[in-house]
Amino acid sequence: MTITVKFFSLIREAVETEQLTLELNDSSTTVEALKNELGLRGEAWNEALSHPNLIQAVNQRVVFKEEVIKDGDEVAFFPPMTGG
Amino acid sequence: MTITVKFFSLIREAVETEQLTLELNDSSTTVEALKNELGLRGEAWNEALSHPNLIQAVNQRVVFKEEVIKDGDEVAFFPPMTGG
Amino acid sequence: MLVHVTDESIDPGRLATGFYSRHPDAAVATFAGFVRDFNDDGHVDSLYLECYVEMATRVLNDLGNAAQQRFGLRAWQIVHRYGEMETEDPIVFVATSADHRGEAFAACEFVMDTLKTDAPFWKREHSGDEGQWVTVKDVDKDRRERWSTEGLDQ
Amino acid sequence: MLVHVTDESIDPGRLATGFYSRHPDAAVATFAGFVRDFNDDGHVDSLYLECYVEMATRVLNDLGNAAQQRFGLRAWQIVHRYGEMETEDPIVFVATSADHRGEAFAACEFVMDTLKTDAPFWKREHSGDEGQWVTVKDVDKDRRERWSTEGLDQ
Repeated sequence: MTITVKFFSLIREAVETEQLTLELNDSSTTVEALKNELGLRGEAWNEALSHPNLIQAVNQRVVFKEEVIKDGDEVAFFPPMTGG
Repeated sequence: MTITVKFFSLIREAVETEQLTLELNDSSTTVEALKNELGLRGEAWNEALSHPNLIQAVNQRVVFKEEVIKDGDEVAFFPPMTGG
Repeated sequence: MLVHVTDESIDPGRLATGFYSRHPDAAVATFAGFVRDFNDDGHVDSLYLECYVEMATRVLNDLGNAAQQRFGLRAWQIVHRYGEMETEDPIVFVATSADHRGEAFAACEFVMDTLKTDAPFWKREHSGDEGQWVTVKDVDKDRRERWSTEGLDQ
Repeated sequence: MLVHVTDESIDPGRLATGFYSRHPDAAVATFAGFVRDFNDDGHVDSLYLECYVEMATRVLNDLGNAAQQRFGLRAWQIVHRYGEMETEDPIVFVATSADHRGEAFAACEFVMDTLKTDAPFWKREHSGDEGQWVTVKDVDKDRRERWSTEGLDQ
Protein backbone atom coordinates (compact mmCIF):
# COMPACT_ATOMS: atom_id res chain seq x y z
CA MET A 1 0.00 0.00 0.00
CA THR A 2 0.98 3.63 -0.45
CA ILE A 3 0.55 6.30 2.20
CA THR A 4 1.51 9.95 2.57
CA VAL A 5 3.12 11.16 5.80
CA LYS A 6 3.32 14.86 6.72
CA PHE A 7 5.27 16.62 9.47
CA PHE A 8 4.65 20.09 10.90
CA SER A 9 6.31 22.69 13.10
CA LEU A 10 8.88 21.36 15.60
CA ILE A 11 8.47 17.82 14.32
CA ARG A 12 9.07 18.91 10.70
CA GLU A 13 12.21 20.74 11.81
CA ALA A 14 13.49 17.79 13.86
CA VAL A 15 13.15 15.25 11.04
CA GLU A 16 14.02 17.82 8.36
CA THR A 17 11.14 16.52 6.27
CA GLU A 18 7.83 18.04 5.21
CA GLN A 19 6.31 15.07 3.48
CA LEU A 20 7.04 11.45 2.61
CA THR A 21 5.36 9.01 0.27
CA LEU A 22 5.81 5.49 1.64
CA GLU A 23 5.35 2.19 -0.15
CA LEU A 24 4.61 -0.49 2.46
CA ASN A 25 4.40 -4.23 1.94
CA ASP A 26 1.57 -4.66 4.43
CA SER A 27 -2.04 -4.01 3.37
CA SER A 28 -2.62 -2.16 6.66
CA THR A 29 -0.70 -0.98 9.71
CA THR A 30 -1.23 1.22 12.79
CA VAL A 31 -0.01 4.67 13.65
CA GLU A 32 2.12 3.15 16.40
CA ALA A 33 3.77 0.67 14.04
CA LEU A 34 4.42 3.47 11.55
CA LYS A 35 6.04 5.59 14.28
CA ASN A 36 8.29 2.68 15.26
CA GLU A 37 9.29 2.11 11.67
CA LEU A 38 10.02 5.80 11.06
CA GLY A 39 11.96 5.91 14.35
CA LEU A 40 14.52 3.53 12.80
CA ARG A 41 15.58 6.34 10.45
CA GLY A 42 17.77 7.82 13.17
CA GLU A 43 17.91 9.34 16.63
CA ALA A 44 16.27 12.63 15.52
CA TRP A 45 13.30 10.70 14.12
CA ASN A 46 13.03 8.43 17.11
CA GLU A 47 13.14 11.33 19.55
CA ALA A 48 10.66 13.53 17.66
CA LEU A 49 8.12 10.75 17.18
CA SER A 50 8.29 9.52 20.78
CA HIS A 51 7.59 12.93 22.31
CA PRO A 52 4.76 12.51 24.85
CA ASN A 53 2.82 15.53 23.46
CA LEU A 54 3.00 14.36 19.84
CA ILE A 55 -0.33 14.52 18.04
CA GLN A 56 -1.15 12.25 15.09
CA ALA A 57 -3.83 12.63 12.46
CA VAL A 58 -5.10 10.19 9.84
CA ASN A 59 -6.95 11.71 6.92
CA GLN A 60 -7.04 15.06 8.73
CA ARG A 61 -8.60 13.81 11.93
CA VAL A 62 -6.73 13.49 15.23
CA VAL A 63 -6.49 9.82 16.23
CA PHE A 64 -5.07 7.57 18.96
CA LYS A 65 -1.91 5.63 18.15
CA GLU A 66 -3.91 2.41 17.78
CA GLU A 67 -5.63 3.82 14.66
CA VAL A 68 -5.38 1.56 11.60
CA ILE A 69 -3.81 3.03 8.45
CA LYS A 70 -4.94 1.79 5.03
CA ASP A 71 -3.86 2.26 1.42
CA GLY A 72 -4.12 5.86 0.28
CA ASP A 73 -4.29 7.34 3.78
CA GLU A 74 -2.68 10.64 4.74
CA VAL A 75 -0.93 10.53 8.11
CA ALA A 76 0.42 13.60 9.92
CA PHE A 77 2.56 14.19 13.02
CA PHE A 78 2.75 17.51 14.85
CA PRO A 79 3.01 19.19 18.28
CA PRO A 80 0.01 20.74 20.12
CA MET A 81 -1.67 23.48 18.09
CA THR A 82 -1.20 27.18 18.85
CA GLY A 83 -3.40 29.07 16.38
CA GLY A 84 -5.96 31.80 16.74
CA MET B 1 -36.15 77.58 42.60
CA THR B 2 -36.62 76.42 39.04
CA ILE B 3 -36.37 72.79 37.94
CA THR B 4 -36.97 70.87 34.73
CA VAL B 5 -39.01 67.65 34.78
CA LYS B 6 -38.96 65.14 31.91
CA PHE B 7 -41.18 62.13 31.21
CA PHE B 8 -40.43 59.20 28.90
CA SER B 9 -42.17 56.23 27.27
CA LEU B 10 -45.31 54.95 29.06
CA ILE B 11 -45.07 57.69 31.70
CA ARG B 12 -44.84 60.42 29.05
CA GLU B 13 -47.91 58.96 27.32
CA ALA B 14 -49.87 58.66 30.58
CA VAL B 15 -49.31 62.28 31.63
CA GLU B 16 -49.37 63.55 28.02
CA THR B 17 -46.32 65.67 28.77
CA GLU B 18 -42.72 65.51 27.59
CA GLN B 19 -41.24 68.21 29.72
CA LEU B 20 -42.22 70.77 32.39
CA THR B 21 -40.41 73.75 33.81
CA LEU B 22 -41.51 74.24 37.40
CA GLU B 23 -41.09 77.31 39.61
CA LEU B 24 -41.17 76.17 43.23
CA ASN B 25 -41.29 78.36 46.34
CA ASP B 26 -39.02 76.04 48.34
CA SER B 27 -35.24 76.26 47.99
CA SER B 28 -35.08 72.45 47.91
CA THR B 29 -37.40 69.44 47.90
CA THR B 30 -37.18 65.67 47.41
CA VAL B 31 -38.15 63.43 44.52
CA GLU B 32 -40.91 61.96 46.67
CA ALA B 33 -42.37 65.37 47.52
CA LEU B 34 -42.23 66.33 43.83
CA LYS B 35 -44.07 63.13 42.87
CA ASN B 36 -46.77 63.88 45.45
CA GLU B 37 -47.16 67.42 44.17
CA LEU B 38 -47.34 66.32 40.52
CA GLY B 39 -49.83 63.61 41.52
CA LEU B 40 -52.30 66.34 42.45
CA ARG B 41 -52.58 67.23 38.75
CA GLY B 42 -55.07 64.40 38.24
CA GLU B 43 -55.66 60.67 38.41
CA ALA B 44 -53.48 59.91 35.32
CA TRP B 45 -50.55 61.73 36.96
CA ASN B 46 -51.09 60.11 40.33
CA GLU B 47 -51.32 56.65 38.82
CA ALA B 48 -48.31 56.99 36.52
CA LEU B 49 -46.06 58.42 39.24
CA SER B 50 -47.04 55.85 41.87
CA HIS B 51 -46.24 52.84 39.67
CA PRO B 52 -43.99 50.48 41.68
CA ASN B 53 -41.52 50.07 38.77
CA LEU B 54 -41.16 53.82 38.19
CA ILE B 55 -37.54 54.95 37.88
CA GLN B 56 -36.48 58.49 38.72
CA ALA B 57 -33.31 60.32 37.74
CA VAL B 58 -31.87 63.62 38.94
CA ASN B 59 -29.33 65.28 36.67
CA GLN B 60 -29.20 62.14 34.54
CA ARG B 61 -28.42 59.73 37.35
CA VAL B 62 -30.88 57.18 38.72
CA VAL B 63 -31.71 58.02 42.36
CA PHE B 64 -33.86 56.84 45.26
CA LYS B 65 -37.02 58.80 46.04
CA GLU B 66 -35.36 60.41 49.07
CA GLU B 67 -32.94 62.30 46.77
CA VAL B 68 -32.88 66.06 47.37
CA ILE B 69 -33.66 68.32 44.40
CA LYS B 70 -32.07 71.77 44.18
CA ASP B 71 -32.40 74.83 41.98
CA GLY B 72 -31.52 74.16 38.35
CA ASP B 73 -31.82 70.36 38.62
CA GLU B 74 -33.21 68.17 35.85
CA VAL B 75 -35.56 65.45 37.12
CA ALA B 76 -36.88 62.60 34.96
CA PHE B 77 -39.48 59.85 35.40
CA PHE B 78 -39.61 56.71 33.27
CA PRO B 79 -40.32 52.94 33.26
CA PRO B 80 -37.56 50.27 33.25
CA MET B 81 -35.22 50.59 30.26
CA THR B 82 -35.40 48.26 27.26
CA GLY B 83 -32.59 49.33 24.93
CA GLY B 84 -29.83 47.42 23.14
CA MET C 1 -15.77 59.31 19.54
CA LEU C 2 -16.14 56.64 22.21
CA VAL C 3 -19.90 57.07 22.70
CA HIS C 4 -22.31 58.14 20.01
CA VAL C 5 -26.07 58.29 20.51
CA THR C 6 -27.83 59.27 17.31
CA ASP C 7 -31.19 59.25 15.54
CA GLU C 8 -29.46 58.81 12.18
CA SER C 9 -28.76 55.38 10.76
CA ILE C 10 -25.56 53.70 11.91
CA ASP C 11 -23.23 51.48 9.88
CA PRO C 12 -21.68 48.66 11.96
CA GLY C 13 -19.41 47.58 9.09
CA ARG C 14 -17.91 51.04 8.82
CA LEU C 15 -17.68 51.30 12.62
CA ALA C 16 -15.91 47.92 12.89
CA THR C 17 -13.53 48.86 10.06
CA GLY C 18 -12.65 52.13 11.81
CA PHE C 19 -12.18 50.46 15.17
CA TYR C 20 -9.89 47.77 13.73
CA SER C 21 -7.76 50.34 11.95
CA ARG C 22 -7.38 52.51 15.08
CA HIS C 23 -6.94 49.54 17.45
CA PRO C 24 -5.32 46.49 15.82
CA ASP C 25 -4.96 44.91 19.26
CA ALA C 26 -4.43 41.22 19.98
CA ALA C 27 -8.11 40.65 20.76
CA VAL C 28 -11.02 42.70 19.44
CA ALA C 29 -14.63 41.69 20.16
CA THR C 30 -17.67 43.41 18.68
CA PHE C 31 -21.41 43.15 19.01
CA ALA C 32 -23.96 44.49 16.53
CA GLY C 33 -27.71 44.34 17.10
CA PHE C 34 -30.28 44.69 14.32
CA VAL C 35 -34.06 45.24 14.56
CA ARG C 36 -35.67 41.81 14.69
CA ASP C 37 -38.78 41.08 12.62
CA PHE C 38 -40.42 38.99 15.36
CA ASN C 39 -41.24 39.01 19.05
CA ASP C 40 -42.99 36.56 21.40
CA ASP C 41 -46.37 37.58 19.93
CA GLY C 42 -45.53 37.35 16.23
CA HIS C 43 -44.36 39.59 13.44
CA VAL C 44 -42.86 43.06 13.95
CA ASP C 45 -42.88 45.67 11.15
CA SER C 46 -40.99 48.51 12.72
CA LEU C 47 -39.57 49.81 15.96
CA TYR C 48 -39.63 53.15 17.73
CA LEU C 49 -36.80 53.52 20.20
CA GLU C 50 -37.31 56.42 22.57
CA CYS C 51 -34.21 57.88 24.20
CA TYR C 52 -33.28 60.31 26.97
CA VAL C 53 -30.29 61.43 24.96
CA GLU C 54 -28.23 63.40 27.49
CA MET C 55 -28.60 60.68 30.12
CA ALA C 56 -27.92 57.87 27.62
CA THR C 57 -24.67 59.51 26.59
CA ARG C 58 -23.62 59.87 30.21
CA VAL C 59 -24.62 56.30 31.18
CA LEU C 60 -22.84 54.78 28.17
CA ASN C 61 -19.69 56.79 28.90
CA ASP C 62 -19.70 55.62 32.51
CA LEU C 63 -20.33 52.05 31.34
CA GLY C 64 -17.44 52.07 28.85
CA ASN C 65 -15.10 53.48 31.47
CA ALA C 66 -16.25 50.85 33.99
CA ALA C 67 -15.62 48.08 31.42
CA GLN C 68 -12.18 49.50 30.62
CA GLN C 69 -11.21 49.50 34.29
CA ARG C 70 -12.75 46.15 35.16
CA PHE C 71 -11.38 44.19 32.17
CA GLY C 72 -8.20 46.16 31.43
CA LEU C 73 -9.37 47.17 27.97
CA ARG C 74 -7.06 48.91 25.54
CA ALA C 75 -9.97 50.57 23.76
CA TRP C 76 -13.78 50.54 23.49
CA GLN C 77 -16.61 52.15 21.56
CA ILE C 78 -20.39 52.22 22.03
CA VAL C 79 -22.79 53.51 19.36
CA HIS C 80 -26.56 53.44 19.90
CA ARG C 81 -29.33 54.45 17.50
CA TYR C 82 -32.73 55.79 18.57
CA GLY C 83 -35.92 56.95 16.84
CA GLU C 84 -37.96 55.21 14.12
CA MET C 85 -36.41 52.09 12.62
CA GLU C 86 -37.32 49.33 10.18
CA THR C 87 -36.57 45.63 10.65
CA GLU C 88 -32.93 44.74 9.91
CA ASP C 89 -31.81 48.31 10.70
CA PRO C 90 -28.75 48.33 13.01
CA ILE C 91 -29.58 49.52 16.56
CA VAL C 92 -26.38 49.14 18.52
CA PHE C 93 -22.66 48.58 17.98
CA VAL C 94 -20.13 47.82 20.72
CA ALA C 95 -16.41 47.14 20.27
CA THR C 96 -13.83 46.23 22.93
CA SER C 97 -10.14 45.47 22.56
CA ALA C 98 -7.69 43.88 24.99
CA ASP C 99 -4.46 41.91 25.16
CA HIS C 100 -6.37 38.65 25.61
CA ARG C 101 -9.65 37.43 24.16
CA GLY C 102 -11.24 36.50 27.49
CA GLU C 103 -11.20 40.14 28.59
CA ALA C 104 -12.38 41.47 25.21
CA PHE C 105 -15.34 39.05 25.11
CA ALA C 106 -16.31 39.57 28.75
CA ALA C 107 -16.18 43.35 28.46
CA CYS C 108 -18.30 43.38 25.29
CA GLU C 109 -20.91 41.13 26.90
CA PHE C 110 -20.82 43.17 30.14
CA VAL C 111 -21.46 46.38 28.20
CA MET C 112 -24.38 44.85 26.26
CA ASP C 113 -25.96 43.23 29.33
CA THR C 114 -25.66 46.40 31.37
CA LEU C 115 -26.81 48.89 28.75
CA LYS C 116 -29.94 46.78 28.16
CA THR C 117 -31.18 47.56 31.66
CA ASP C 118 -29.28 50.73 32.63
CA ALA C 119 -29.26 53.00 29.57
CA PRO C 120 -32.42 55.10 29.09
CA PHE C 121 -33.89 53.65 25.90
CA TRP C 122 -37.42 52.32 25.52
CA LYS C 123 -38.57 50.09 22.66
CA ARG C 124 -42.04 50.27 21.14
CA GLU C 125 -42.71 47.55 18.56
CA HIS C 126 -45.22 48.06 15.74
CA SER C 127 -47.10 45.40 13.83
CA GLY C 128 -49.75 46.70 11.42
CA ASP C 129 -51.71 49.37 13.32
CA GLU C 130 -50.76 47.91 16.70
CA GLY C 131 -47.98 49.36 18.80
CA GLN C 132 -46.75 48.07 22.12
CA TRP C 133 -44.04 49.09 24.58
CA VAL C 134 -41.59 46.28 25.20
CA THR C 135 -41.37 45.17 28.82
CA VAL C 136 -38.17 44.12 30.54
CA LYS C 137 -37.39 40.44 30.08
CA ASP C 138 -36.41 38.32 33.07
CA VAL C 139 -33.47 36.97 31.07
CA ASP C 140 -32.15 40.53 30.71
CA LYS C 141 -32.49 41.16 34.44
CA ASP C 142 -30.70 37.88 35.14
CA ARG C 143 -27.90 38.64 32.68
CA ARG C 144 -27.44 42.07 34.24
CA GLU C 145 -27.39 40.54 37.71
CA ARG C 146 -24.56 38.14 36.82
CA TRP C 147 -22.11 41.00 36.61
CA SER C 148 -23.05 42.33 40.06
CA THR C 149 -22.56 38.91 41.62
CA GLU C 150 -19.26 38.32 39.89
CA GLY C 151 -18.19 41.79 40.92
CA LEU C 152 -18.29 40.79 44.59
CA ASP C 153 -15.72 38.08 43.99
CA GLN C 154 -13.18 40.36 42.42
CA MET D 1 -17.72 31.07 2.11
CA LEU D 2 -18.12 29.91 5.68
CA VAL D 3 -14.50 28.86 6.22
CA HIS D 4 -11.53 30.46 4.53
CA VAL D 5 -7.92 29.53 5.33
CA THR D 6 -5.50 31.68 3.40
CA ASP D 7 -1.89 32.86 3.26
CA GLU D 8 -2.99 36.21 1.84
CA SER D 9 -3.79 39.13 4.09
CA ILE D 10 -7.32 39.27 5.47
CA ASP D 11 -9.47 42.36 6.09
CA PRO D 12 -11.70 42.00 9.19
CA GLY D 13 -13.50 45.28 8.47
CA ARG D 14 -14.52 44.09 5.03
CA LEU D 15 -15.43 40.66 6.42
CA ALA D 16 -17.60 42.19 9.17
CA THR D 17 -19.27 44.50 6.66
CA GLY D 18 -20.09 41.56 4.39
CA PHE D 19 -21.37 39.42 7.25
CA TYR D 20 -23.64 42.21 8.55
CA SER D 21 -25.10 42.81 5.10
CA ARG D 22 -25.80 39.10 4.52
CA HIS D 23 -27.00 38.44 8.08
CA PRO D 24 -28.63 41.48 9.75
CA ASP D 25 -29.80 39.24 12.58
CA ALA D 26 -30.88 40.38 16.04
CA ALA D 27 -27.50 39.55 17.58
CA VAL D 28 -24.17 39.43 15.74
CA ALA D 29 -20.90 38.85 17.61
CA THR D 30 -17.46 39.00 16.02
CA PHE D 31 -13.90 38.42 17.09
CA ALA D 32 -10.79 39.67 15.29
CA GLY D 33 -7.26 38.81 16.38
CA PHE D 34 -4.19 40.79 15.34
CA VAL D 35 -0.49 39.89 15.66
CA ARG D 36 0.68 41.19 19.04
CA ASP D 37 4.01 42.98 19.35
CA PHE D 38 4.85 41.38 22.70
CA ASN D 39 4.98 38.03 24.45
CA ASP D 40 5.97 36.93 27.95
CA ASP D 41 9.65 37.34 27.05
CA GLY D 42 9.50 40.78 25.46
CA HIS D 43 9.14 42.33 22.04
CA VAL D 44 7.99 40.44 18.94
CA ASP D 45 8.81 41.69 15.42
CA SER D 46 6.98 39.19 13.27
CA LEU D 47 5.13 35.92 13.29
CA TYR D 48 5.25 32.81 11.15
CA LEU D 49 2.06 30.78 11.39
CA GLU D 50 2.45 27.30 9.97
CA CYS D 51 -0.72 25.54 8.83
CA TYR D 52 -1.85 22.08 7.74
CA VAL D 53 -4.28 23.67 5.31
CA GLU D 54 -6.54 20.76 4.32
CA MET D 55 -6.98 19.68 7.93
CA ALA D 56 -7.49 23.25 9.18
CA THR D 57 -10.28 23.76 6.66
CA ARG D 58 -11.94 20.55 7.75
CA VAL D 59 -11.55 21.24 11.50
CA LEU D 60 -12.90 24.79 11.18
CA ASN D 61 -15.89 23.59 9.15
CA ASP D 62 -16.67 20.95 11.77
CA LEU D 63 -16.26 23.57 14.50
CA GLY D 64 -18.60 26.08 12.86
CA ASN D 65 -21.22 23.38 12.34
CA ALA D 66 -20.87 22.26 15.96
CA ALA D 67 -21.32 25.86 17.14
CA GLN D 68 -24.35 26.31 14.91
CA GLN D 69 -25.99 23.20 16.35
CA ARG D 70 -25.02 23.81 19.95
CA PHE D 71 -26.02 27.49 20.10
CA GLY D 72 -28.77 27.60 17.47
CA LEU D 73 -26.86 30.03 15.26
CA ARG D 74 -28.47 31.64 12.24
CA ALA D 75 -25.10 32.08 10.53
CA TRP D 76 -21.36 31.91 11.15
CA GLN D 77 -18.04 32.54 9.43
CA ILE D 78 -14.43 31.66 10.27
CA VAL D 79 -11.45 33.13 8.40
CA HIS D 80 -7.88 32.26 9.41
CA ARG D 81 -4.62 33.57 7.98
CA TYR D 82 -1.35 31.64 7.91
CA GLY D 83 2.22 32.25 6.72
CA GLU D 84 4.52 35.21 7.43
CA MET D 85 2.94 38.16 9.23
CA GLU D 86 3.98 41.47 10.74
CA THR D 87 2.75 42.86 14.06
CA GLU D 88 -0.77 44.35 13.82
CA ASP D 89 -1.62 42.12 10.84
CA PRO D 90 -5.02 40.43 11.28
CA ILE D 91 -4.75 36.67 11.95
CA VAL D 92 -8.28 35.48 12.54
CA PHE D 93 -11.88 36.64 12.11
CA VAL D 94 -14.95 34.87 13.50
CA ALA D 95 -18.57 36.02 13.21
CA THR D 96 -21.68 34.40 14.70
CA SER D 97 -25.31 35.49 14.52
CA ALA D 98 -28.33 34.38 16.52
CA ASP D 99 -31.74 35.52 17.73
CA HIS D 100 -30.32 36.41 21.15
CA ARG D 101 -27.01 37.88 22.18
CA GLY D 102 -26.17 35.19 24.76
CA GLU D 103 -26.00 32.55 22.04
CA ALA D 104 -24.06 34.76 19.60
CA PHE D 105 -21.43 35.65 22.24
CA ALA D 106 -21.11 32.09 23.58
CA ALA D 107 -20.75 30.60 20.09
CA CYS D 108 -18.08 33.14 19.07
CA GLU D 109 -16.09 32.46 22.24
CA PHE D 110 -16.56 28.69 21.87
CA VAL D 111 -15.20 28.83 18.32
CA MET D 112 -12.17 30.90 19.35
CA ASP D 113 -11.37 28.79 22.43
CA THR D 114 -11.69 25.56 20.48
CA LEU D 115 -9.80 26.57 17.35
CA LYS D 116 -6.87 27.71 19.53
CA THR D 117 -6.22 24.13 20.62
CA ASP D 118 -7.90 22.03 17.90
CA ALA D 119 -7.08 23.65 14.55
CA PRO D 120 -3.67 22.74 13.08
CA PHE D 121 -1.81 26.05 13.23
CA TRP D 122 1.55 26.60 14.89
CA LYS D 123 2.95 30.01 15.81
CA ARG D 124 6.63 30.87 15.63
CA GLU D 125 7.48 34.31 17.00
CA HIS D 126 10.50 36.26 15.79
CA SER D 127 12.39 38.98 17.65
CA GLY D 128 15.57 40.20 15.95
CA ASP D 129 17.46 37.08 14.83
CA GLU D 130 15.72 34.89 17.38
CA GLY D 131 12.78 32.67 16.51
CA GLN D 132 10.80 30.49 18.87
CA TRP D 133 7.81 28.17 18.54
CA VAL D 134 4.99 29.21 20.83
CA THR D 135 3.98 26.58 23.36
CA VAL D 136 0.42 25.91 24.46
CA LYS D 137 -0.66 28.14 27.33
CA ASP D 138 -2.42 26.62 30.33
CA VAL D 139 -5.06 29.33 30.09
CA ASP D 140 -5.89 28.15 26.56
CA LYS D 141 -6.18 24.55 27.71
CA ASP D 142 -8.42 25.67 30.56
CA ARG D 143 -10.62 27.79 28.32
CA ARG D 144 -10.98 24.88 25.89
CA GLU D 145 -11.84 22.55 28.74
CA ARG D 146 -14.72 24.77 29.94
CA TRP D 147 -16.74 23.88 26.86
CA SER D 148 -16.28 20.15 27.39
CA THR D 149 -17.41 20.39 30.99
CA GLU D 150 -20.36 22.58 30.17
CA GLY D 151 -21.22 20.17 27.39
CA LEU D 152 -21.89 17.42 29.92
CA ASP D 153 -24.58 19.51 31.57
CA GLN D 154 -26.52 20.11 28.39
